[in-house]
Amino acid sequence: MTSVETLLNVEAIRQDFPVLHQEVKPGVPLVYLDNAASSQKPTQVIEAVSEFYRKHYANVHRGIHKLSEESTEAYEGARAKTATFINAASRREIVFTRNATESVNLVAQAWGRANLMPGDVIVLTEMEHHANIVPWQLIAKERGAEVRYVPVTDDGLLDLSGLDTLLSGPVKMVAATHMSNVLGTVNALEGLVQAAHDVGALVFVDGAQSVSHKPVDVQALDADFLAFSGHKMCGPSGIGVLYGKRELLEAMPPFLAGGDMIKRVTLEGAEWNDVPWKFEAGTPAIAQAVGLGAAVDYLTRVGMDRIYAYEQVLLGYALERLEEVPGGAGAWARPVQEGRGGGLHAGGMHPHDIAELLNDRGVAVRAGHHCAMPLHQRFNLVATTRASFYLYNTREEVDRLIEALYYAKSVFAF
Amino acid sequence: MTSVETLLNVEAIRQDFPVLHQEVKPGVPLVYLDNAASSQKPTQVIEAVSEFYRKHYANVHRGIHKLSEESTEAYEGARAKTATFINAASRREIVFTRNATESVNLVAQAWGRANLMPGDVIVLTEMEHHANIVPWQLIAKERGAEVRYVPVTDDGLLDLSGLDTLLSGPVKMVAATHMSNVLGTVNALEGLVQAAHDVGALVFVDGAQSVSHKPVDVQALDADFLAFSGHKMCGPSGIGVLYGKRELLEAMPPFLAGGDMIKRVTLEGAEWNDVPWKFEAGTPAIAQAVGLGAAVDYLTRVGMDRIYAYEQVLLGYALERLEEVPGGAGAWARPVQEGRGGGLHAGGMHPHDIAELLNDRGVAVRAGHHCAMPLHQRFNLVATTRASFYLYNTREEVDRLIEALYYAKSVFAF
Amino acid sequence: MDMYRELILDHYQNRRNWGLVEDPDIDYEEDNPLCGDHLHLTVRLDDARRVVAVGWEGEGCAISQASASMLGEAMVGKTLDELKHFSKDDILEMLGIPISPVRLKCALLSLKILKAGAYGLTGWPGEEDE
Amino acid sequence: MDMYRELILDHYQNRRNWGLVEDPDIDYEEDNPLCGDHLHLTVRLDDARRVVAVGWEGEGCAISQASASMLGEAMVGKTLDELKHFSKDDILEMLGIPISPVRLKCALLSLKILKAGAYGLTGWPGEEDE
Ligand SMILES: Cc1ncc(COP(=O)(O)O)c(C=O)c1O
Ligand SMILES: Cc1ncc(COP(=O)(O)O)c(C=O)c1O
Repeated sequence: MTSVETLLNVEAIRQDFPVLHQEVKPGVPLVYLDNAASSQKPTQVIEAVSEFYRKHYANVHRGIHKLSEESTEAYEGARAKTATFINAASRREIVFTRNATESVNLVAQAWGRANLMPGDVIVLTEMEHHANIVPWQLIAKERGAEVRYVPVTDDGLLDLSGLDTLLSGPVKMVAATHMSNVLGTVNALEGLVQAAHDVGALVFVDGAQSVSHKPVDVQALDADFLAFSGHKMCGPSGIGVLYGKRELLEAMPPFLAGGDMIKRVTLEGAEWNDVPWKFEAGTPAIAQAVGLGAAVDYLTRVGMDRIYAYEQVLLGYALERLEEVPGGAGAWARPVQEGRGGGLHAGGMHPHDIAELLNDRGVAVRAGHHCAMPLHQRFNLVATTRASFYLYNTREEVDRLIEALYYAKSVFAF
Repeated sequence: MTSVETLLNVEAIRQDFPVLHQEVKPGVPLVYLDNAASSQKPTQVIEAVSEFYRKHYANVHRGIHKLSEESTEAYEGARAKTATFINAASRREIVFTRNATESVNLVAQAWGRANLMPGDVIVLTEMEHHANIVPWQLIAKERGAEVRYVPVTDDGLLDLSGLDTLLSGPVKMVAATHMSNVLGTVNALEGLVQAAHDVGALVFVDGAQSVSHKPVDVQALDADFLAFSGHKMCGPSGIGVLYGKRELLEAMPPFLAGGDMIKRVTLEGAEWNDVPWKFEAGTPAIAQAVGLGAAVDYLTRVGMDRIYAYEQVLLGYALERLEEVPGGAGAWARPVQEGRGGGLHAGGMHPHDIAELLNDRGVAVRAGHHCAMPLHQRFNLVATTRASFYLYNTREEVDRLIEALYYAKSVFAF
Repeated sequence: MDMYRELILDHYQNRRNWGLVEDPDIDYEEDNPLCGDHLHLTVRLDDARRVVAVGWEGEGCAISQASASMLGEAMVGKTLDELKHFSKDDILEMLGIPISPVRLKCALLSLKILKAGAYGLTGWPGEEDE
Repeated sequence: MDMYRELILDHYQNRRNWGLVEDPDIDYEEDNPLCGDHLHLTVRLDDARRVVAVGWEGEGCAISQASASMLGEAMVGKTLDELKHFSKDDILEMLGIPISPVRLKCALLSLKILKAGAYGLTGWPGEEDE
């Protein structure tokens, strides 16, 4: 096994994250393994936001005074950093939203209302997060379109064997996750993107998990849209991103209306601003964009390729150790064979009880359906317990997880 | 004139706002008079957000571990504080959005799509911000409804003389601002609310300016909906509020879809969560809600009634001093006769030039149409220069504004 | 271990009144989709509208199952009117451990089903503070 | 005062080439709704496609008006092809003061109108960095 320490200086990284250094109760230090739900924030990000409020804050755009100019520069600078981070062709292709969820809704509604006709088809996958299902279901219902799902294999991979059938007929949009927040599966989307484009469909990629864990290049991927959230990638809550190819964004009608997204308003109607501002109505999440820019700087400095490699090693170690723990009513882990990402699951006892007992030992995991009910139904489960890792987690923390699982088993050993 | 110092301890308040203590260039201290665009943040708010990230942050709801429980408590606690601040009957009537603009869009779209029929009428006023115009224009167009406008008098007040005619026919919604961001007019909306309710219309109040400057009681006002933004009331950017009467929110279909706003999702469809969560799709602006809670605490401690009284005195002083300044091509100020709020305007030279020259002297004001083009058209103006005050501004700063205006006049004195 | 004191584990392991009663006067089932908890409650009353038999089946976490088991025991012998007065606090007292807001829904599912089944009441008991 | 050096104020006060030319070869007007700036530019060319007369009218802030006045002066005697090569940097150099991003639109309005009128080009010159 690779020495993980050569990949990342995790001890130094941990020093950047104040929240990690606490005890959940006296003598029981925190082990934070709920990263797929949201990541923690380094001091560099927390301070970037505070400093911005302490020195430069004002409303952006149009303001002819020092603070407003500084704020505008910081806000638009964060847009440029974000564009570079995912290798967008231009910063004009980056729309700031609240979260990945809003990014999906923006496209589903603005693009969908203008483009979907009765009988048209939207193709999703069975492993999507609700954020990449429900907005499409709603617009499909409104427009009389049909929703189809790429099935998931028993191994937790996309089953592309029936792709020809799925893509037959008037398919207009294929929306798929880049990395499952439940299985950890990383979907190599290139084939799907090509097939979708071949039949004239657009491709919407849910990058909420992938962008935080691995290098993502939208141009190489040839995604038409990509959605992700700042809070899962060391950034503040309250900021998300929609990447869209410029000509597609330009052709779309606006989503929310109000100040800053217009060129002109009369009592009769309005003219829209250029992209991306056309999609940013009202005062945006200014300080949060600045914080996201700081998160992008942070992750870039560490290196996304190193983060991904490190997490793979850590995950390998966790899966290995989990095999030691005798299963309860099921296996502790559902390892995914290929392209696995940063999560794992424990079966057996009720996930709520496992999570509660792990918390008793300081280990923070998530129990539930992880906003992926259809995927759980696919595996005949209602809930799972998920431990998910990030750049600041260590092998010692994996050991703490394993110990805590033994403890949980002992409590329920009747 | 009342001694303003007895109303507020402004020097102490100023110490809470780090951004104010800076020079825009050597020897030229900042005078921040762009408060109607966005307010500055006290250390109490900046630190509440940072502390939250440093000690308690995790994703909210459903998490069975210490941090998630603490975050949920903080997030839902901020909702309760916000409810108390505007005297809502229940915290379930508070929906967190990004900003006031999103709050308007939420109701225009979710309520509008479900309730507006061709021929129905929406009544707005000529003094609305674009945020309270364009969303209604769009939904009116989509649903075939008609938009009417309450005119504005030469004095900058709502002209309610033709109200009977305006409210005749199938009027379903009356949307009006509580305080104009251009004129400073405070609209005593009670009569309009009563008249609207009498004809069976709902009332949407734009509180983006009023909630930050004066005590607002939604139950006394009997508003059906009220929108406002955290960033204008000492809170973080990226958080806004929609207040709605509970039965109205419950009857409305959802707006954005995704995680957290559902009870159940299958491949075929979804069931919605209870209000207000039904309207909060995806990971919310957690830390920003916590920051808004801290802002509410801050403003409550100072006292909204005192803030309003103080600003009235300050504005009176400013208007008095402005009369001294010989007008350029017009008057420096357009004082509003009654119920005036916190803004004033300078005419004469081009507003951009005024703003630039004032900035040269450290004075930050805003020049432009302030997202209220129809109102400017009403007065045959394209742009105005706006100085707007908040609890931390002083008489000395008014003096600095006046000096800077004399300086601007001198530059253009040909 | 303090989260799961003996009594709860005992009720979870040996659920009292397990299995549905025949000819029930109250028969109601519901689930909490968020957790996947499911509960089916049946109650038979005598002529004085007093509970003579409680039977239930369900699945879910230790908290939801133990609370159903404890509530079922407590119901026997009570009048319909007395049933109405079972409160959130009664359940929390029976469980005897601190319940976090997230798990309140687990703890109160049985009470919710009792109220809905017996009185057609909807909404979570104590939902305002959930 | 550094923001408005003598030259800009001079051009603002005495706009060169004010008034439209007759029988123009280029005739284009546009406004910037955000600022309310408005500009109408007319140009007459000789047989060699060289500018013999420039005339313009407009309203707006000192920056937009001075830049139009300066650009107008600079256009006279240039060939159509040379006009095409006027750049954002040329304008900024003529103005000779630092222009903040917000006011770039004011400074470049005249150039935008020249490009749109002469070549049908749209979009702001240098809009990527606005
Ligand atoms: C009266 C009024 N309404 C609405 C808004 C929109 O607020 P926001 O940009 O925060 O959505 C503003 C602020 O510019 C305002 O002044
Ligand atoms: C795969 C995936 N998609 C979408 C989302 C939604 O992200 P957010 O809640 O930040 O909008 C998540 C996060 O929960 C996710 O894991």
